[in-house]
Amino acid sequence: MPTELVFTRAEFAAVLPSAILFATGLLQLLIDAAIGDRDPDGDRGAKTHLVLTGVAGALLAFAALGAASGDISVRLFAGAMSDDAFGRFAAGVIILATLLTTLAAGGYLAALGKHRGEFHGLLFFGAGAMVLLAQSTNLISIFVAIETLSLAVYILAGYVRSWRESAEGAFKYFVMGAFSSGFLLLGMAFLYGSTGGSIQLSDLGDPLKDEVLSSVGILLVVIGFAFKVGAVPFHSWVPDVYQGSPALAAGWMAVAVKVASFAALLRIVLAFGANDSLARMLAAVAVVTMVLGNLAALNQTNLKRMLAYSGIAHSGYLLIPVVVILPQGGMREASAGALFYLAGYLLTTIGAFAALAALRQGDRDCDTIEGIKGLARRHPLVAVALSLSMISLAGIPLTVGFMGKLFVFRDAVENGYTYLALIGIITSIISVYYYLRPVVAMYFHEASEPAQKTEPAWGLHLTLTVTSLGILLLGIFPNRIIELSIESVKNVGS
Amino acid sequence: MNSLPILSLIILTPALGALLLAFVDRRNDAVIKQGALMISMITLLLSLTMVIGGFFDGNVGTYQLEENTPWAPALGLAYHLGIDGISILLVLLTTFTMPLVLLSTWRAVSDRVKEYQICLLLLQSGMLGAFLALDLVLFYLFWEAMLVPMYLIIGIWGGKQRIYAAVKFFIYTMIGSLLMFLAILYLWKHTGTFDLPLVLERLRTTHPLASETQCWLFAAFALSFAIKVPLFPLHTWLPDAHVEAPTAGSVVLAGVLLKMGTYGFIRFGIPLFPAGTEAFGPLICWLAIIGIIFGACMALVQGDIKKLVAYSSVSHLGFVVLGLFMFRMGSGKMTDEGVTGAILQMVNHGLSTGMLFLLIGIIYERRHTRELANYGGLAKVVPIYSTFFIIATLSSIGLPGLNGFVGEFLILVGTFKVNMLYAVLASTGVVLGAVYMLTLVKRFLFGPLVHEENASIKDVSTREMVYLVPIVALMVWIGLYPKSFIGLVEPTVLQYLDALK
Amino acid sequence: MSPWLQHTIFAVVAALAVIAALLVVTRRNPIYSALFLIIVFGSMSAIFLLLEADFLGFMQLLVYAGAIMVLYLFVIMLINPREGDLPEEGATSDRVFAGGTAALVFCLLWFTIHESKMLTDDPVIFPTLPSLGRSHGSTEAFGLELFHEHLLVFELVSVLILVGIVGAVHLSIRARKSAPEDSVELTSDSSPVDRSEDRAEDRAEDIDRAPRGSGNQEDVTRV
Amino acid sequence: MFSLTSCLYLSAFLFSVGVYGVLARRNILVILMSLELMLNAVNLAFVAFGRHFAVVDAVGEHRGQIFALMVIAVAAAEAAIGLSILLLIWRKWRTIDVRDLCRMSG
Amino acid sequence: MEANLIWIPLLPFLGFLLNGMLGKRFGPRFVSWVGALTPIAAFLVALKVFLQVKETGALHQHVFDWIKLSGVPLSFEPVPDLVIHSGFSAPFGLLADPISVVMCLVITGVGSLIHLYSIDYMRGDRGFHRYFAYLNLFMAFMLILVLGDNLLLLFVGWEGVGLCSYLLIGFWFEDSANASAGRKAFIVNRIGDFGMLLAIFLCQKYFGTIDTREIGAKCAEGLGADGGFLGLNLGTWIALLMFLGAAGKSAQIPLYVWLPDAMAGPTPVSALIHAATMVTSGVYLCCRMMPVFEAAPFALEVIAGVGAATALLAALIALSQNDIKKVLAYSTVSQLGYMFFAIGMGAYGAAFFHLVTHAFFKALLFLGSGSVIHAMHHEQDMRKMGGLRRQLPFTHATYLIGTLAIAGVPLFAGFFSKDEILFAGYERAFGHDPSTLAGVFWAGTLLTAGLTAFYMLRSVAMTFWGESRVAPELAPKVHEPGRWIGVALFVLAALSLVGGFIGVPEILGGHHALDHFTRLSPDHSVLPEAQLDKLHSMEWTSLILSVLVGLGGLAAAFYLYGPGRGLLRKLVEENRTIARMRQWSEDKFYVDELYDFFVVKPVVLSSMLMWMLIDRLLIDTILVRGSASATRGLGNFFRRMQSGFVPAYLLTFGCGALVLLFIMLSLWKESGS
Repeated sequence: MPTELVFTRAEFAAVLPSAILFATGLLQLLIDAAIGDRDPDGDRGAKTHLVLTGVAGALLAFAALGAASGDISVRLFAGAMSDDAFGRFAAGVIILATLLTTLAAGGYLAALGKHRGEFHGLLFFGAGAMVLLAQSTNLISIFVAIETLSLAVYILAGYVRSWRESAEGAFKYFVMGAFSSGFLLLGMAFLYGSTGGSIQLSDLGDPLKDEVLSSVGILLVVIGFAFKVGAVPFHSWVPDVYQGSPALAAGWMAVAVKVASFAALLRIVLAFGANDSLARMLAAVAVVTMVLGNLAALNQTNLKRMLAYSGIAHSGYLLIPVVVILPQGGMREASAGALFYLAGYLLTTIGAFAALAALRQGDRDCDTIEGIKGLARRHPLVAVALSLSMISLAGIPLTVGFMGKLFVFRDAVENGYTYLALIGIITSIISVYYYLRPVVAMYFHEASEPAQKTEPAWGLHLTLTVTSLGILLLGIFPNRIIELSIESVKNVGS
Repeated sequence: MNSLPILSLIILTPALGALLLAFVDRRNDAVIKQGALMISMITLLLSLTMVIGGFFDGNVGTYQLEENTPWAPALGLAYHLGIDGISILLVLLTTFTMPLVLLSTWRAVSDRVKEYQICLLLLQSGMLGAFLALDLVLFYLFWEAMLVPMYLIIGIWGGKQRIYAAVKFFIYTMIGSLLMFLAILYLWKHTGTFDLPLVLERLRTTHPLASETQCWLFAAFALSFAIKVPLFPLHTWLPDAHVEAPTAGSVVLAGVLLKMGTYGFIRFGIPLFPAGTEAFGPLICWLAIIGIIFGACMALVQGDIKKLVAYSSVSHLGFVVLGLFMFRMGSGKMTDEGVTGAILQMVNHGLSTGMLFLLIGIIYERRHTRELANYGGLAKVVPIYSTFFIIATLSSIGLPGLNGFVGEFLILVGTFKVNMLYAVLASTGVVLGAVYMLTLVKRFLFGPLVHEENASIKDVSTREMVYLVPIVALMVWIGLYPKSFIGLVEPTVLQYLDALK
Repeated sequence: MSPWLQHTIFAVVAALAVIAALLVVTRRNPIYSALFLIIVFGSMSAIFLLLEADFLGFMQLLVYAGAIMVLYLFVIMLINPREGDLPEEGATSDRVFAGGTAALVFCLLWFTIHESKMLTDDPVIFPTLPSLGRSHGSTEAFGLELFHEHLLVFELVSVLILVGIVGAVHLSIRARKSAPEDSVELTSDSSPVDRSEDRAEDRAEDIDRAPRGSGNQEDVTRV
Repeated sequence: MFSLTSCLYLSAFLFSVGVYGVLARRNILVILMSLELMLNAVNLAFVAFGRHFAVVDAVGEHRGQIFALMVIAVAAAEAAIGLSILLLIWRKWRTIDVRDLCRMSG
Repeated sequence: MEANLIWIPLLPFLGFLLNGMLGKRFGPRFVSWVGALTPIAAFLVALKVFLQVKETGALHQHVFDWIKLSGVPLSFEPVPDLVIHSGFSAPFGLLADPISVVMCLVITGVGSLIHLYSIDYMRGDRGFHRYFAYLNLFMAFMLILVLGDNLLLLFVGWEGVGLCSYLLIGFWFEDSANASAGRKAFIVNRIGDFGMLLAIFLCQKYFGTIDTREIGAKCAEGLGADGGFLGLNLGTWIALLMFLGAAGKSAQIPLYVWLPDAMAGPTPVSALIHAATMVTSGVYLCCRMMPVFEAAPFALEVIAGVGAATALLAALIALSQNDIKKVLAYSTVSQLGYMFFAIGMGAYGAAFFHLVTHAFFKALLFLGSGSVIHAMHHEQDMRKMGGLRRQLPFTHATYLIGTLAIAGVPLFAGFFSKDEILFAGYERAFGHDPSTLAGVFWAGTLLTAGLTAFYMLRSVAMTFWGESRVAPELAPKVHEPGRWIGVALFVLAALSLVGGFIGVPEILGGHHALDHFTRLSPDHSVLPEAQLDKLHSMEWTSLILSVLVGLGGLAAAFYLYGPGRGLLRKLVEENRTIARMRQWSEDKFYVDELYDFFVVKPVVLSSMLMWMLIDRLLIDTILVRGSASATRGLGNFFRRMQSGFVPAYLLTFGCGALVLLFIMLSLWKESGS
């Protein structure tokens, strides 16, 4: 064992994006602490410097991500992480989500009267942890990364202390999150035991492993991740947390946590190798998740809650590729479907939540169907953005949501999981109903009472524009991203 | 010449035009209206150029003017367009209908004009795309994409129950189309391609499908198309959608959108799954026949003019569907009357029902009611209007010399050759059609002028004449000299049937 | 240490841990629970020591018993729940159900461990460690491995702690000059002026809900 | 008696007790403590496994212990956050009954 | 032979276009010129064609391919198959053979007169141009009907005339009853067309052609005898279905009900369409498709029965109608029944002959009644007329001529044709192959002859003779109508007088010019002498019988309704039984009511019921909305599961994990060990 620390260039490159994110977060905290209170506009101002720092940091991180693209290095930091296209793809999505959220956050938080460095700081700490999670290849770093991002997310969920829902949601999230961490950790312990003392993902597939420990261990780990992505029956926290969180935090959570978790889950599952029983079980979970998520969303009047259930449903769709790659002879390339789906999901979900954020009334989120009635007249741009998001979530063509579903369902059918695709499709039909409801409210109804007209800040505008254009562009010209996603799953480090 | 991507141009012109209109100031109503009209006229000219200018060769039975570029090769998608005798008439119908529809909206819609025109143009792109796509996913994409503008048109500019109708329309259609989507994916699994000609070829040669699988897939496709047609008993969205939609919506819906279903059958359902067709054919034919009679009976007792016409659509489309399935005479022999007639009848129905809806729109604009009971005796007040109305009616009930007859007759001849019982039952629809349409005319136009308000209704204006006269001219043309249309269709149909053998 | 001694110590400590753990989850008063939890953690660290994890054992004692549990006790003292503030525990059926679930979880885990091939040929005692330069479990050996093999995680943990700090500060800080919301929080019930309808609603809900925990009513509304 | 298996049994038992505490108790404080119990129970498994494998793997002989250490750190941070949320709730609701947190449902 | 026939229908069509588009602008003068001159021009063309045909035989013109499908898929091996034919061709081809050219002459001739008549009759009407446009259009379609060389083109005319009839019946659409009558006419005709269409389909399917000549040829070859279904052979089916179409158009039982109602239209329309031309197209169809019917003896029996029954029933109803036009309408139905009876008896020539003469005298009668109605300012009730002979002497004279012609008084036009029909029935009933059924039919028609004479004279008597019952304020205004009306009446009266001479039978020294020209009847001259003699003697018997019956009918009417014969009438009126029968007859034997009760109401009610129960309730409410609410209910169920309580959430989590763990372990146990 060498006594001095060796720090290779590859390791540096690999860790750079998350390092930049962490540093940005820290910087924002410091800046805010140093000059935040002296800001002439105080809380009411947009605190542009926070936003700008965030944007700069995210862009830098993105650049760092892009700079290293091409070379793949595995087993960095003694196997703690690997720098591969798979991780970079997920990291890219996460950073993009963070960027858009930051961009939108300025005006939104200022309007809520809650604009502080903590929001941005936690956002970036969480994002850094997520990026690391997506790149992690051993159980310890996965665990710690998960916990780090979870903590950040718990706090963001309870960010607005003056809302009771916020505290309640944060608490629920925390308790259940810690509970699930217990299971995840137990699973990791079993995996550790089953492999004969290795925590490296690449050893999970060891043919000499202890079967029962390994099976139970992987199941417990999967349960931990199922909780994170909100799969039934580990979903109970999702609606309450989304409803309680400030809209932007909810959107970021929905996307970034899902991306990071699915990336890690896919990495684990790919490393673990074929397991028919797990595939069957996950298939069942996926079915239940799709059905319950969509059905429960049907009668929601609270938009955030509706989006939460929709998020559950989408986790169900996202589980399909995981199921597809699991059995003996499963198609490993199917995981590309999940990646692409997530990229699309990023745009749609951030778009939807940002639209809600743009519509806040006073210091509350505007999150009821009632509140967006007649919106098409008040805020045409926001209405268009929200509609596009809804249409994309519903999976209607010319939006990225359709392409994602096409990709995922196609792989499912191709690998003999027609029934999963069938259920996915049937539930999609159901989902159309509730995704249309906001559109109906915005376009077909007139406002029930003259709501105060608030002009969304430029950051929100920009975010909405980006997401809307992105939804359409990726819906029409998805090839580049799809190729990228396929490319990135060819060689997944573990 | 061949390098000119004329099909893409036809599809994209309205969409790009809509994009252009989006940047026009919304206060500039006139510019928007005229701009939209111009765009649709350009599309019409393009499509006419395609036929007259020698791009399209009517004597060839295969796909023409094909454009095939990879679009998302990673997903197996290609931008594959092509046109043949089956789609040419429908494309022409679409491009022909649109300027008239746009013209008809000039006065009818005053709220959010810009969005309205944009929706209509986008709708047109969607419809054209669906008719021209030769890639299964591309077709699906257009098929779904046109749902959204139509949904908005019904939902925003519709009548009192518009939301219910719009949502019903959307969800009904989605139910079918998503199952079709699944079937498309299954085809991908089986043949490894989404490209229609390739799929057809592989199914025929290297990758034959088991007949049970075919039945399932056909059922999935057929459900989607049957909803769109709509076939009994999946039709209940149609009266609601028609009644609530604004005039332009109804016209497009009746004129073009319903044909998507029948077009789907002929382009995809039947050729892809011959065994499925064999198995489900009788069921679909029976449903079509029930639809013919049931729709007519329903139309008989409606008090709302639009609803009446909507139910008449159910009846008429029943003929079309019936015709599409009537090509196999047993002992390996084919007959093409049914299919050719059905294709022609799609156009005919588009013209006659479209015109009826336009006319209803005209009167609705003036009186703001669609209740039949509020009218009567109009022939005296608005003679020109009444003349147009009667012509449309006659076309709809299939009076020889007008367009409706040719298609209906060919369908029935074809049907009769294949199955006499079907033909006999379907022919009763001819009688019933006269019953309800003439009852409509009688209660609407004839009789004493009961309601004072009706006495001051103005007759059709010049603008309205401008969009009604071309339809009548086309009706007479098809009725008297259908050869120019059948000539475009038949070679393809023969080729098509040959392939089905 | 001789094997029988190890056996004995383990048996005693394990029994202690089991009993204390059961007491933790059954005591009504959280202070007792906390104290018993300290006992559990203590026994744990004893087992760690038995398992030759010296450093970890002490860390366990320091961090858990010393830091975390002190934090718990501190919070308990801070909020100082009176007898009436303590929530009514769930009905017996609830507890039976929860107990059943927990028991089943244990059964399944037990089954897993029992069925494991690796563990069936488990020697009664742990294998003897080869004597190396450093002793296993020592701080030095531990530290070397930590910094060589798990550097990244170690760094990440620092972020984790930072997040924890920021979060704890953000959530529990009472008020800032420019952030009026928290100050209202504490006084909302007694404040003469209600700042928003929303809060009035909240309070109304509290009162509505109050009868369920009927014994608490007085205490809940008291500030 | 003192073997890997018995350590694991103990770990599993403590874990289950923690699960029971989380599921059965209504007092948020006790729930938090039960969660700590669960995490700590798993630590035992890690350390026991680590002890068992220390012979085999000279490079990673402390792996289990390091894992456990990280868990301890995580537990500490979690405790901090959990207790902060508890305080927040206490200030708002004046309750530590988990059932009172049911403003959102459906 | 090819010839330029298209002008015959095209000229009136041009008239239609001119009148329809420009008529309103250019005023009634223009309209009347165009309206009247185009049919006259067509008449002249037709005359020319007639002469040509007479000389050279049938002429044909292929104008263009109307509907044509090549039918045989490109790469198909042509399979010779005698049963089913593929491919379809319906050219726009016109055929001028003897029958059609005679029809053309009748149509254009009578039509021209009626156009002239209309100039006066419709003068001052708001819809003057519309009227002439419709009338011209009618002519065009009628000519297409008769000239069309295939069934489909014939069908075009067939439906086209139906359309014009519909438009003209409802010409004064402000009155709902008129509009209803038009609708009824169209719909009832459609029912007939249903049969017609099926007949066309059968021809297309089994003969592979719809060309009338080819069908005839194939039937003559005996092709119709094979095939078939439901116990009838193919030819019979085609014949019966065609007859259904003919019955619709030509108002035979059970589809006659529209014709009396059709009298709602202007009287010249009734004359042209509902007496002279359109309604006879059924008969024309039968004549044209003679080979088909010849091959279907059963169908002929049906036709004969229906024809005789219709003749009798309509005559009975006509006995007691008080509306002058209704009398004529039922009379038309009755006479058409005659013609079908003739066809059923195989006497196509006779039917066709009667068609022509009937066109003359019935048009005359209608125009005469129109003249009266015009003079009476649209009063049609004969009870409010009487004694008009004094004011309208010319009309009276012509009307009387028409009456005598229809009554079959010797030497008038109707005499020859009706006699020939009766003789055909007589010959079938009692000739070389006696048949009881034919006897019954024949008796019915003979009775009808008497009744016809009776009710026609009754109408003359009620209208023109006796006391004036004209409303006093109207009486001074009654006067002979205008010039063109007079011309038309005069010409038609002349034709009714002498028209019969185109078909004088051999026994009266004639040589049956029409029959020779049209070749619709078997040539009797080839028969052996003895048989011919027997035939001739039978013809005499029949002739005398029919004349006697006709005169009897006239006499009876004269005694009942003639001037100063009130006593007898009173006697008849006071007899209960007779009065009840009269009432039945006056109420048209309640056929309309029966139809209403058994056909119309059930259709409407069941539609209503289906709409309510199947469409609204079953499909829309139970299935569509039901499934939607079921889904939403399920959604609500899942929502309620989300109780908001953390313990419940945790329990869900725990149980979920438990279940998965359990499944995992059991799967492992199952597979591994």
